[in-house]
Amino acid sequence: MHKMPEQILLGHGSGGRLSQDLIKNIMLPAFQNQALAEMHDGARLTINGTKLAFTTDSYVVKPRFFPGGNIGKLAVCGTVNDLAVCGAQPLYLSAGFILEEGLSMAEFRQIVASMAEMAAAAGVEIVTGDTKVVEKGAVDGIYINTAGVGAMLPGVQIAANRVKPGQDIIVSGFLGDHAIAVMSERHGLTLPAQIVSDCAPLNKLIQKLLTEVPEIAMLRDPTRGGLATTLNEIAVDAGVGVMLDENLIPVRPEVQAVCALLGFDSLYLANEGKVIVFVEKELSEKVLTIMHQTETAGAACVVGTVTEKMSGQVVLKTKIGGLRLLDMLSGEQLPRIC
Amino acid sequence: MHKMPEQILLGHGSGGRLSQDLIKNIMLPAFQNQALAEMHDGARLTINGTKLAFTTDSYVVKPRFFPGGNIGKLAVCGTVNDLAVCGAQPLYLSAGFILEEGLSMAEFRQIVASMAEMAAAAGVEIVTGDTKVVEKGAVDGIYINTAGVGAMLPGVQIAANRVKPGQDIIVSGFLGDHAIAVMSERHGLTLPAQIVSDCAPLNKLIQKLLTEVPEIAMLRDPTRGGLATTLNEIAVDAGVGVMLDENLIPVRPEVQAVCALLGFDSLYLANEGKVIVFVEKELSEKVLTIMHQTETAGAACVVGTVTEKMSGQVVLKTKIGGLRLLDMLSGEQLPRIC
Amino acid sequence: MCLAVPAKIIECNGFMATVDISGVTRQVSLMLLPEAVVGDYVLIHAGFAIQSIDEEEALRTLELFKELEQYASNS
Amino acid sequence: MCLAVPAKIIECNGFMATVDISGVTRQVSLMLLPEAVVGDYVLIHAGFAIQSIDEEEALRTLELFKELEQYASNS
Amino acid sequence: MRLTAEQTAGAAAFFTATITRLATRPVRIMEVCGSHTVAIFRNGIRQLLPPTVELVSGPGCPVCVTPNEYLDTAIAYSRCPDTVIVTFGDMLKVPGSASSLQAEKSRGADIRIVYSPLDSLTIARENPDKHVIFLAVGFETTAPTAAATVLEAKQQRLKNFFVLSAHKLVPPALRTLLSASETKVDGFLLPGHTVTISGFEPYRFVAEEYQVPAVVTGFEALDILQGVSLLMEQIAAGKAELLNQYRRVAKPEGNPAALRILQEVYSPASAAWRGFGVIEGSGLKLKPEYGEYDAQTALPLPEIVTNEPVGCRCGEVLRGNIIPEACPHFGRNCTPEQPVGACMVSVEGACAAWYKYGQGRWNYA
Amino acid sequence: MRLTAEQTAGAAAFFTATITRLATRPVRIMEVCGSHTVAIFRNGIRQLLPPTVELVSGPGCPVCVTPNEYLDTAIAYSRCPDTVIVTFGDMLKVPGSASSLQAEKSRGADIRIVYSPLDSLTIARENPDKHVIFLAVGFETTAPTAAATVLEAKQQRLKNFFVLSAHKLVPPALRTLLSASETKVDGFLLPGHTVTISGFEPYRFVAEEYQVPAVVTGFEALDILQGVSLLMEQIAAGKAELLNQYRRVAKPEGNPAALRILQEVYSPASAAWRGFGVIEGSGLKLKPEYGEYDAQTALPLPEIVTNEPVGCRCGEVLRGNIIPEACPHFGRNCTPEQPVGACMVSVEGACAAWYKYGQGRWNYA
Ligand code: SF4
Ligand code: SF4
Ligand SMILES: [Mg+2]
Ligand SMILES: [Mg+2]
Ligand SMILES: [Mg+2]
Ligand SMILES: [Mg+2]
Ligand SMILES: [Mg+2]
Ligand SMILES: [Mg+2]
Ligand SMILES: [Mg+2]
Ligand SMILES: [Mg+2]
Ligand SMILES: [Mg+2]
Ligand SMILES: [Mg+2]
Repeated sequence: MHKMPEQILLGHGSGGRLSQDLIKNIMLPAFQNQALAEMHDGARLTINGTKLAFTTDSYVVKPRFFPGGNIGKLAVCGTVNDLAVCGAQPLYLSAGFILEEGLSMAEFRQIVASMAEMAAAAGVEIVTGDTKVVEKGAVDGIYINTAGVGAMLPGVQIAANRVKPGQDIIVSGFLGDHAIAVMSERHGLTLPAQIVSDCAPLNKLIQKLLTEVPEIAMLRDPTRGGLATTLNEIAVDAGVGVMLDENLIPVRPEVQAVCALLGFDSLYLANEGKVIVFVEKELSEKVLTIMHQTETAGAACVVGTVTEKMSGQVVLKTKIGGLRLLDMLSGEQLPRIC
Repeated sequence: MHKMPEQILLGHGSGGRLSQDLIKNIMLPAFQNQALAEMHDGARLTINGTKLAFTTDSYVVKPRFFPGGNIGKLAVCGTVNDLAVCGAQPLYLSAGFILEEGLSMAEFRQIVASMAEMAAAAGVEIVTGDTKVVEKGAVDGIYINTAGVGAMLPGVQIAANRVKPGQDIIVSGFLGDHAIAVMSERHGLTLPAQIVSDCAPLNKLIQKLLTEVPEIAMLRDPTRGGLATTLNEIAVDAGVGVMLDENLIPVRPEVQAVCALLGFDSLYLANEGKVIVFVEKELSEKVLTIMHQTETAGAACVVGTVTEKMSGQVVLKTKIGGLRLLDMLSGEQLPRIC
Repeated sequence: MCLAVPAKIIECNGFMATVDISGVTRQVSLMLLPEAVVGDYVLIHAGFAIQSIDEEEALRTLELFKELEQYASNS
Repeated sequence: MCLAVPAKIIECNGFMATVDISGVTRQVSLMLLPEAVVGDYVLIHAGFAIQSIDEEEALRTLELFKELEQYASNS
Repeated sequence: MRLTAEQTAGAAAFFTATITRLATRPVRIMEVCGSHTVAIFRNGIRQLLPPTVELVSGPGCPVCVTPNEYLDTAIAYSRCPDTVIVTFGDMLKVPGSASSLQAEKSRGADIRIVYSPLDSLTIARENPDKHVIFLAVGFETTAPTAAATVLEAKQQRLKNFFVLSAHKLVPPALRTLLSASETKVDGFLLPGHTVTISGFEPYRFVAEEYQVPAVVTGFEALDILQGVSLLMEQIAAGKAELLNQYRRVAKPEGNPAALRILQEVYSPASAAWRGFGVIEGSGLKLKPEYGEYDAQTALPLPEIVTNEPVGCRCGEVLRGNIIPEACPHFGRNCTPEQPVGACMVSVEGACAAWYKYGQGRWNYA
Repeated sequence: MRLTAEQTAGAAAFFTATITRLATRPVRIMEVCGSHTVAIFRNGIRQLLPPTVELVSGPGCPVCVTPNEYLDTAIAYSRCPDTVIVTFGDMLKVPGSASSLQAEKSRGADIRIVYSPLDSLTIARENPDKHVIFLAVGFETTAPTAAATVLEAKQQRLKNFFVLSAHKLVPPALRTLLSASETKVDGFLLPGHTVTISGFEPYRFVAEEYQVPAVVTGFEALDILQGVSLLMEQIAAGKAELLNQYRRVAKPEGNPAALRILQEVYSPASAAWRGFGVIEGSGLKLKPEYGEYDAQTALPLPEIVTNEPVGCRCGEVLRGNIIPEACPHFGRNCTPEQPVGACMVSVEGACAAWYKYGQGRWNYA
């Protein structure tokens, strides 16, 4: 393992390799415990016989209002989804606000209203909270943390070690919409009205999937770091290889266009309303049928399979039939001209 | 109810009346649910028959290292204590970090180490986390959110409506040490070495109290807004009056000195390792005996009683025998010369 | 060494133009391609149109590639 | 209208002094009280020593108040 | 060496008994100083006095008597680019005509709160490219600290430090008060800390010219009770003298060194007081030799439009003519969270103290 | 109107078959351009080619060939007060002698990432009190955009916009490469986008003087396969011509308007290339008439100390003499997270592309 830098870099929050370094070199050794070491989207716990999932995320998105949502919507959906991909029914959320002195009250109300709306949509309650206000300049407008508690669905066992060669890998729809919706304005790009963040609660979809297809081996929401990073994590944790087919990966032409302009790779773009499902080949159709009946996963498709070879690695079969490694994200993606 | 300002003010995070306004005018109507409406230090929930407490707080303390602790120590103790005063045994914590690009890795390690140390001291596990890194200037160094889940102690019922006239009010030790330790340096004041933040996990003390004196009616940790604000909240929630005796309230002379210099009122200063207990007069001695056996509550004492009169208000009997209202904090306290 | 993408000019306004790239629009400068007009396909680099795209040639290349479908094997 | 607190000078350094207020120390300016010396009790306002405290008078007031303990009733 | 709880209670009981014994007819005693107002409330002194002894607040809260024009000017400076406003915490929340420093700060103005005016020099040194303007507000006690800071700035050759001065002198306001026909005050608790600087001389006219007893008083609960007691004794005896309860600190000659520095930097001027209008000789302006430190001389602003809050009765409150409760806004649309007038904002403001400590909101019966 | 998956696969299979058929002896083909390097890796083209066809990267990553001295200068500017550095994202992480722009930014330097040089003018207008310095790095394709930005700054009369120029021209580097005895290249994929500006003329010497076949090539996977195929055909036939695969964009005359603007603002100069040393006529410097926009003229810095990383073999990589894997640091103490040389940082750097896309780390067998 290479030596850690002496300062925190933006890349340490990118969800890619530097984030992993921070977790593996600092968090895990300090906090050592079984639940954390699993490094899932949330911790699975048992309290007095009741099986729970528990997760947290902080939301620092900029701009805080973007096509298709705002930071409040994101804060509820993100945590709901992390619980859902643990195999839990999300039930209760906490909300911790850090507000910058001078934030417009109207904006704050709007953000809170989005949170309430999404909580209702997801069927969860925001039951406890905290608000801190810091001096002008000590935070950029508003940051929100949500933590969530859910009840593990009975009979469900989402775990990396259940990922096995031969399984199909399904993504629930077009990739990169969220990242592009959030960043385009910053770079002077105007998206057509229909391209908006995919931010949405996935728990009802996932609960349906897990109820009807309890054999599902693994779920994950490809947020920061995108599909590529998420699959790399799973490949390592499961000790398997992943083979993706570029022709199958759903990316909208508009998203491709922004990537071409700024030199980004769509497979590393964050999603906020997508889920990746690992399931035995024979059950793929069943999963897809359920997904296609919903609005959020209408474009779901198989994008690849689990392999025995290339353990811990993700390989992409390209449009021209070539093969290449699809590595974890290293540092954030920056707009570039070469 | 007066009209809300159009912008977020520092006072909205002070824990005083503006904080209450924000909760009552924005949060409660938006998120409406029973657990939140109780406005306790945490939500009490039942999942599949298991009774839980769930709470969150964000920590934005500045400076992040202060005599007696740092932001990481605070982030663990604060949430542990909020669970404990709900009548729960704290079990699991989440940790959400928002880091400023450029934060020293050594500092971050030290903060994480303090969190681990306090978690061990409190007997809780930090089981899930999240790290975001924002651009230089978008946050002031490091902010931490912790959320916590605990198991309700059986047979315990901490609730404002159990506060009754005639009960004693006990505080577990000297007030204001934390606030003074944190702010003194900012104003060029040097404290003697023994004056440090009281930041400490109280869950073991509280569990002992609740086990041995399950009749305890109410607990609360007087953090932001201090003793005065906390008692006002309880007086309103319980529909009782509170009568305090200034001669009984334990405040160190050094803390009084800083208050005199800067024009602060020690009864509004934040504490991070103190608990307020409401208990029938006959049981006060028992509570105090347990407290005096511990290090964190060696200076515990009765400071007042619950009254039937002056419902919703807190009255202070002064050293010269006068009486005056002890109101909620309105806005933050600022150093003043008059 | 120079990322550049094809785009269609959908509006001109002096030396600035709005271009469309698969539905995404952006303002670009025409300073380096002053003769470009609405409807032209141009190559965009660093916020400038740097060359016009010859549609006929583009089509010719595409047609050539298409004809090669017959060579597709299950590689 | 002018918060001021008594303090004891524990160190002088030109026009600056370190004062002690119940164990808390701070740097204050002696510009307004140049004749003050270590050991003096002084009144502090806005970072300046603004007056020396007459210890004898202070004691006299205290003694007077003490004598009145007999009037304490359970008010 | 402090008093025990019993000793304190004993002394308080003694003074209260004395006052009650002497309160044979209704008297109005004005505590001139805002710190006295707060100390009276914080110690619950009103509850201990007989109903015939009325304590009324006077013009001794520097924040309260500072008119909107000053605040509007400070706000206008805070909106200038590359400008740092340095202030005591007291001024932050006070409303001007249309804004407050707090609101400007929340919109991004660089406003820093300090404990000492000397801290502004540190800020000026650390921000050589910015104009650093210290809001110099306060009475005799505070004005010398600002004057000393100007001298120190000169010594350090700072070119980016300025003072926006609204310092005021208490005695001219007392004279204005005493010469007004509606004023009814039977005795004054004089502000111990201004006297600490000025000495007794400027206050003698109260007793000698207007025949109203006056006691220079300290700020502990017992000091105040003793001060009131000394006033009651004079009133009962039909005397009008200037007495000193605060002997340990207040000296007849005041602080000559401080007065010298004050006179080096400032000269007397007429000044506008909220509730009083312009009072001649009641203000302090920087002498021409120090004009380069005078924000209004060195950094002239375009004229500002200023107006006083509608319906606010701060003026009458400050003159001791009404109690805060008599203002129709009090506790209704005027609260510390949403103040109408300055008196509801300043910690030492009479309206704020009445509200905070429950007067008119609370009755312990 | 795009190709279907089958059409794409068919065309790829056709070109691959052609290349394989013609690959009767080992050949080395240099893709001059970093965008080609990345496209080759991203499309997995190496896996499709027969082992006898070796693709080597050339000096066509502007970030990689920019020597440390330039970065150290940019870093020195970023440390000046009231200075904003404006850069493409490409430059941010590149290590200089002792720091990087990213590290400076994390310590508080004001460094902004833009997509277009024109964005620096907006920043300059919005920050009139600051020096706004654009890091002008790039080849023929990019240099005219910087030149146009300087003209626009002049038009807007901006006095606080500056350019730190390290623009370079590709053909002189190719000439240096071709004249070196150790260079072994059987054909060149020429950079389609520089040719788009410069036209063919500057590249003719490759085929005509040095008798090495060259194909101006586009950046889609099929463009590249066709380009390689066109080279293989020439090599098999013993020909050395300059061909154009990228007809839809690359025109013999280039872009005359862009060249005019380039020549208005810049004149040719010698320039230092990482791995090549100083190459005469390979750089562009602002003409004296535009000296006021030249950071180094208008804002002179004290001399800086600069040194190249020890043990890094970027130079040899950039000259196509070694593959990244041959560097002992590759993948060991040189990774994208902890790069030793620029070639591991730039997205288009050969070492970065090899590493990211698994070459030498991964074997699909
Ligand atoms: S209560 Fe408010 S409006 Fe009335 S006098 Fe006081 S400050 Fe003015
Ligand atoms: S692997 Fe690293 S050290 Fe080696 S040549 Fe490439 S950049 Fe330089
Ligand atoms: Mg999470
Ligand atoms: Mg998440
Ligand atoms: Mg809280
Ligand atoms: Mg900000
Ligand atoms: Mg997730
Ligand atoms: Mg809490
Ligand atoms: Mg708390
Ligand atoms: Mg997370
Ligand atoms: Mg900061
Ligand atoms: Mg609490």
